[in-house]
Amino acid sequence: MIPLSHFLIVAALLFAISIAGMILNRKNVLILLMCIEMMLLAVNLNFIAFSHYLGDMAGQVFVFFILTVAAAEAAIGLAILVVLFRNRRTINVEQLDAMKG
Amino acid sequence: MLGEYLPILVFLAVGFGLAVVLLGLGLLAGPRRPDAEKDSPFECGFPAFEDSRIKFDVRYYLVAILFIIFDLEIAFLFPWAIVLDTIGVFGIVAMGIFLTILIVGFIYEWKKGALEWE
Amino acid sequence: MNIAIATPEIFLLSTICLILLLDLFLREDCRTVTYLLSIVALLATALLVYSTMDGQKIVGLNDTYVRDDLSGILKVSMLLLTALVFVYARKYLLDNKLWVSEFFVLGLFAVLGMMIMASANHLLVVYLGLELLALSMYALVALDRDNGRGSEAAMKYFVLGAVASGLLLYGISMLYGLSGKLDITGVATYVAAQDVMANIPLLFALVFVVAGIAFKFGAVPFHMWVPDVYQGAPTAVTLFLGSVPKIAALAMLFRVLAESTAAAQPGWAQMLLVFGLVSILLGNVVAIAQFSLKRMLAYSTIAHMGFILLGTISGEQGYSAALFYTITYALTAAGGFAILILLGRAGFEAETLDDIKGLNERNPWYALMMMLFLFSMAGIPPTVGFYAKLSIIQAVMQAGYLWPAVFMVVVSVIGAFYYLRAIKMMYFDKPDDTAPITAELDFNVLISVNGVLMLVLGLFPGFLMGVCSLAIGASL
Amino acid sequence: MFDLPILSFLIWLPIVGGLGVLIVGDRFGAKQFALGVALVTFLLSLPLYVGFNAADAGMQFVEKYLWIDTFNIHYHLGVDGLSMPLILLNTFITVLVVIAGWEVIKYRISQYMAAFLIMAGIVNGVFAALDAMLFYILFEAMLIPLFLIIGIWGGARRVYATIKFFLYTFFGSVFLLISLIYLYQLGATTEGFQASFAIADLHRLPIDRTAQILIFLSFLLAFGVKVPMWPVHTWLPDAHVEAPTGGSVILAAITLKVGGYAFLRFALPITPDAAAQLDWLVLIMSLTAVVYIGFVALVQQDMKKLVAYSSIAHMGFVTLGFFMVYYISEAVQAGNPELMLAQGINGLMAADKFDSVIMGLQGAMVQMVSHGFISAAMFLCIGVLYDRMHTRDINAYGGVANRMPQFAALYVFFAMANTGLPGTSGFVGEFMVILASFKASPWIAFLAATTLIVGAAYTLWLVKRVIFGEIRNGEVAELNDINQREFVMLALLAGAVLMLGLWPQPLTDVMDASIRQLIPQILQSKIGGCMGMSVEACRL
Amino acid sequence: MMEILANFFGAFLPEWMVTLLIILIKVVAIVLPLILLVAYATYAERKIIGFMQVRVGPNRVGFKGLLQPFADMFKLIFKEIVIPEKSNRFLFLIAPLLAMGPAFAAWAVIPFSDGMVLADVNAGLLFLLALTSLGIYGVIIAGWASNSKYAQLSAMRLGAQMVSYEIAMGFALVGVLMASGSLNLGDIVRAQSGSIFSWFVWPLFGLFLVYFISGVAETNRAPFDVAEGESEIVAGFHVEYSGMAFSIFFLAEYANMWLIAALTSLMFLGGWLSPFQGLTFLTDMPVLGWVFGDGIHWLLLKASFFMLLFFWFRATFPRYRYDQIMRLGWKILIPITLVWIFAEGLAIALGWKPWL
Repeated sequence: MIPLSHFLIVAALLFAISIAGMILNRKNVLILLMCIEMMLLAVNLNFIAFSHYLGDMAGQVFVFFILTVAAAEAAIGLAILVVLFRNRRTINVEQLDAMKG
Repeated sequence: MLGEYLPILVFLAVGFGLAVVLLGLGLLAGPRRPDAEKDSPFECGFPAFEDSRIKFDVRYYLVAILFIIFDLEIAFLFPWAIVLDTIGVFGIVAMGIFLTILIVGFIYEWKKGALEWE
Repeated sequence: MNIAIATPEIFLLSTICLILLLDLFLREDCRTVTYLLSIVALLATALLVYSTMDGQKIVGLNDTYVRDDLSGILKVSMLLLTALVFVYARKYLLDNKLWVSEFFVLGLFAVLGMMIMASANHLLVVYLGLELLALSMYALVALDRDNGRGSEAAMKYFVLGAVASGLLLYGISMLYGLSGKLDITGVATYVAAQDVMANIPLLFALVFVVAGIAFKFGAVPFHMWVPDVYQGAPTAVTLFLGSVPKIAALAMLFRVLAESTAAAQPGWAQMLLVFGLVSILLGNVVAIAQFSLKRMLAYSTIAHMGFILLGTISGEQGYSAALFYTITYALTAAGGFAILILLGRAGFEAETLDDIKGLNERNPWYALMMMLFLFSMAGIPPTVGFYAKLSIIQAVMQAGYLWPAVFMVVVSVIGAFYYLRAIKMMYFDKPDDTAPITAELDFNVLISVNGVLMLVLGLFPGFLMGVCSLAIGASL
Repeated sequence: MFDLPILSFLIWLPIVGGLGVLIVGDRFGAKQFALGVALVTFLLSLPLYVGFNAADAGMQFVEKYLWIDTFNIHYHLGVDGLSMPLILLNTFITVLVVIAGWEVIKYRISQYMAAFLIMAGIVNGVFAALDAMLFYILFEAMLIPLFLIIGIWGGARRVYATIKFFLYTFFGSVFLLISLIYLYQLGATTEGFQASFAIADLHRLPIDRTAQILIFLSFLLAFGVKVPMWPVHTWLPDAHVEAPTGGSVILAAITLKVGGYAFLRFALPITPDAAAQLDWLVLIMSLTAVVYIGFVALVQQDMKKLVAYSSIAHMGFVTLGFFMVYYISEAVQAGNPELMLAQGINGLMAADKFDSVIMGLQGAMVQMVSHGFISAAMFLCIGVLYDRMHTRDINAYGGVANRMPQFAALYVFFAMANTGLPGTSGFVGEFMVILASFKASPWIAFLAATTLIVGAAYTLWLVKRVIFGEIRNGEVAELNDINQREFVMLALLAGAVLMLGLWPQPLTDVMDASIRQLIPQILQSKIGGCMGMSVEACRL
Repeated sequence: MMEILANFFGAFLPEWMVTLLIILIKVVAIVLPLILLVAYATYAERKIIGFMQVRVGPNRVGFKGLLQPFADMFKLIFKEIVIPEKSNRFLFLIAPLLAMGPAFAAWAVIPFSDGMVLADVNAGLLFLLALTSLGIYGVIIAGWASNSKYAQLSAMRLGAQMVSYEIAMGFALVGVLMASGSLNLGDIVRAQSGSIFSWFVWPLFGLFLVYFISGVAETNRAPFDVAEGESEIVAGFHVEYSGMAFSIFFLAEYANMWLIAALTSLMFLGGWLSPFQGLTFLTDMPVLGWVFGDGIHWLLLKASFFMLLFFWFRATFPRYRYDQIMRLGWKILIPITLVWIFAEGLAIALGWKPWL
């Protein structure tokens, strides 16, 4: 049996990697979207691990909802990305600087 | 429990392995005589004008977005369909409401022309 | 089950679906029907909510949903404010060729999400309401598809908003792992039994939850999205974004922090204290350097959110002060952005400070209203903003934070400067653009009511304050 | 008479009238309407004096309703001998201000009139408020009309001036707010008290020394800016110079008085021990204002600036008079330690030198009223000149008397009053304060008295350069004498100055009881033992 | 038989290796026939279409051309695999693997007869859904890595087409699940036992049609083969592939066809169940009873029927335009499935289950 802490560490690592990815990535917005997905998956892993070790289904139900919301979020994110690209001809993170002050 | 999935893993490995073997066979057995014409991308006789990583129609994105949404609805329907016997009429009505909302969205995108291709 | 406690939400959802479908089969020039129906839907829902406010706290839907006076007052104010926003937005939408049903439908969905947050008794429900709100808002910000800045703002809002919900979720998952519960009562029971400051995992979870909430509030250091989104979004959307969701953010804070981790108050209050103070400072100071009116109001929002956060760390009285502050601020912000809408025309969006120059010459009444809004934001009596600040500061001092209170008032003097500068431009400068400003009757009536409310609520704040403290007392 | 809520009328009539003027707009006789409102308000304020019971030291014409019950804030109005004269002053000056703007203001007349009327209502409220929060709200609300008055109808650098003015006063007042909230909390936690903003409650509230000092400093900041005291006075010359005539008049005659009045209502009775301990600080500030600012006035080229600095110097007398009280009582106490120990505050009040304490306070009060008239008159006079010449530069004038004899006469009269010529109201107040300060220390009296000389110097020099001498240039040669409107306006003020100077009795009488009642409040220590004196004195 | 093998190997190998070995043997037992089936499907296709077009078809290699598939294979093995210059080498080579791996691995959960299944997992259908979705990656990556406009256009088209029809397919599956109440393919088949009238094809006829049509579209077969429309985009996403790399895509396509055919049989036509089930006078016959009774041959027969349909379509239908394909998927198939699911839910709510 794999101990709970291993799951938690993996999840925490995934979470940290996704945050780091977001901060370090200066090139492509798509990578940001992927990082977001990864972040949610890290959370899902947490939930599932807890749910399993607590013997409580609620956590897994939560995961189901997170997945759905993540999909909706991805849909909207992609839509915004398309609109953005149409207007700006770029999805380079560094070039998204029309607004300053 | 996970033991039942071992054959699947093996099968996956075999499937990929078979492909690798075939590909390797082809690479080994086939000749290698590259030349510039052969290695250039397929075009209609002219050299390519521009990079082939072209921008494609936004509709493909639209399809992708719609797919994500609908596929997840299906993901909800699967477990529901299996336990239909135990959740009874309440479950059926609840899913009916869920699907109704989905259909409202479906009608919306239909009328908005999201499903039109040209 | 007791589905009845969610009647207003169910009603609203059905109406939204109907409106969405109806609009599809309407001719282009009948969009007004959609608009009117949306407003009717909001008002009817508000009436429904109001009619069910009876001072009781009823939990239902398998303990995931709660109906109490707090949720009632939150919902009524959200609904009414949204109706107000819709009326204000009309001119802008017509002028800018954005007169589409999506604005109303997405707005209504956002309100639905906010209502769900206000009534949530389960962390999953909080999350779902939050996402319904957030997803609608992302789309709204990108509503003007041909506007590069709008889509850029939407992208930023989206990415940072998603990160915020990620943080919140991570915190929630830790809370779940610790307590084994997801319903707010269950979590509260668990937390109450802990020695909070010694329970490192719990504090760890709280850090994430607090960060997520601060993100949604737009408090420093999670404020980066606020100015860009305010500036980039179409003004009608900024109007919505800048007013109503603040109430929802507060609702979330009430449900997630104040209710479920009430016993851990010392744990999160420290964080919110710092966030709040820094927000007030940064918001007010940076706002001075802004040339864009929208950006200026964005930074001012950050400062106001700081006040609200400080209210929420100060016990029960602080909660009611924060509630009062939020509602009145939302009202004020709605009015302020409405004036901004008024200044725009077809093809021209009023945005910089220069655009409000000489407003008094162009239309003294609107100038007077705007002045009331700005004074209210600055917290100058006898406008209602003063009482909002007063009650927050009073609560903060009562909770023993004397020096933070002193800090708050001193920084708000700095804040007064940029509000004054805007007033100065309205009253003392010559207009660059002398075209007269006009609006439809409904707009005029509402903006006048809105402005006069600043004064009326300022002169008689007792009623609303009383309602707030009653609701908090009965519910939290 | 007593049944009518006169104070409420005095507050709300001008405000509603002002809004009415706004609605009437520029076309339909906004001026006449505004004058009507101002006159009615003034007439309504007369019953305050007539019906005032001078023997009663308590609050009269009281109105009290619960307003915001969450914070136990009341709509609580009332006047005593300290505030009643100031309300009269305000209603009177408002009439003059409306008249002063009659022909001069051609731009947005209705808004101008409305701003002044609303201002008048708010100021009446400030003087009548008996609830600290009500006071604070109105105190802050005063800023709004004044901000607009200076900003819209002001001079070239009006924006700078008005924002400076606003931020200075706002900055000061937020500390007042914090202090009030602190006191409110304190009331909630002190036994025998409740959380309340009622000024009477705050007077009785026991406060420990540290808190008192902090609160006193915040009061000092808030009211000191308003008065204004050196060194936070710099907004005043700017504001005066840029303000329209009416704005200057209101600023000098009314709003400065709010600061002085607030010292008596708040700072001294609420934090007597801190006031006693820090009296040296205020005395230094006041004397600096009196002496140093007087010299600053001497070098001004701008008439308005000159008068503005002279206002600061004169207001220095007011604060000097207030805080002299502590200095004197220390001196008195040092003279009769046994009596003090035996009879406490009553012993102090029975001491023979104690009259000078009352005299100091009364002098300061009289000085406030008198300065209200005189500064108003001075600014109106400058306004009269400015309307004709459109410059305030002293060098541009000269020989005005030749062309404007009536005006010159009045101007010289007011200038004399400003220097404190006996027979004018200016003399009474200053003389009483100087007299009182003799009891404390001859040095203070000496320094205070220099103002008579310096004041005379700058005022007379001003008069000499502007009114007398050769006609310098063609513009002066074409001046017309004051018209009927201006004459009425100035004559009314001249009458008031003269009357107060020759017969101050009616004023001092109404104040007397209130001041006598105030003295124990500001001298009785709140932390036990000592009475209204510094720690050192207490050890005797 | 497996026990014998297990005992034999158990004598000199550790236990986990025995398990693995047995699984391997089973896998090979599935894969080898599958490859044969695929090979002969190509042959059959050419023969059948030839027949329909009144031609002979392959007839030179071996008896009536029966060895033609092997000839083709050897030829392809010795052809050069051209790797275009600007392509992404790694992705270019990995794409065929991604296409073929899932197409074969999916067979792990297919029950050939009662109990005759490699992995009898509960979530079999989910697994299948996942693997068929994976196939898209092969296509998209191939198109992208080739660095050719035609390939990329084709890959985009095919990707969009596949995901579109996957939705209809998924909804159709939901209908099956509602009727069967299980994700296990064996259970789904068993739920159809009784008689030929217990097969799901009758109550779920609409879903059956939708499923099979979607299947045809998923496998990119005529008339939905716009991805390789010669007149527009030459040969589709694998235009740059040659030799063995190309033939792997080819193999994957035919393996997928067999898979769809088998799945349609399993889910709607009772899989290995005999159509004569319940007719005891037939199934109880001594030798013919075996033929008339349930067994793998029925599954093979049913699947072959669907393979025939695949070929038949190719021979008879003109190719759809791309917009027509998308319209069919989104505007016809999906609404049909939705209505069907609603009707089915209503029927269940009313307690009326015609398939029982």
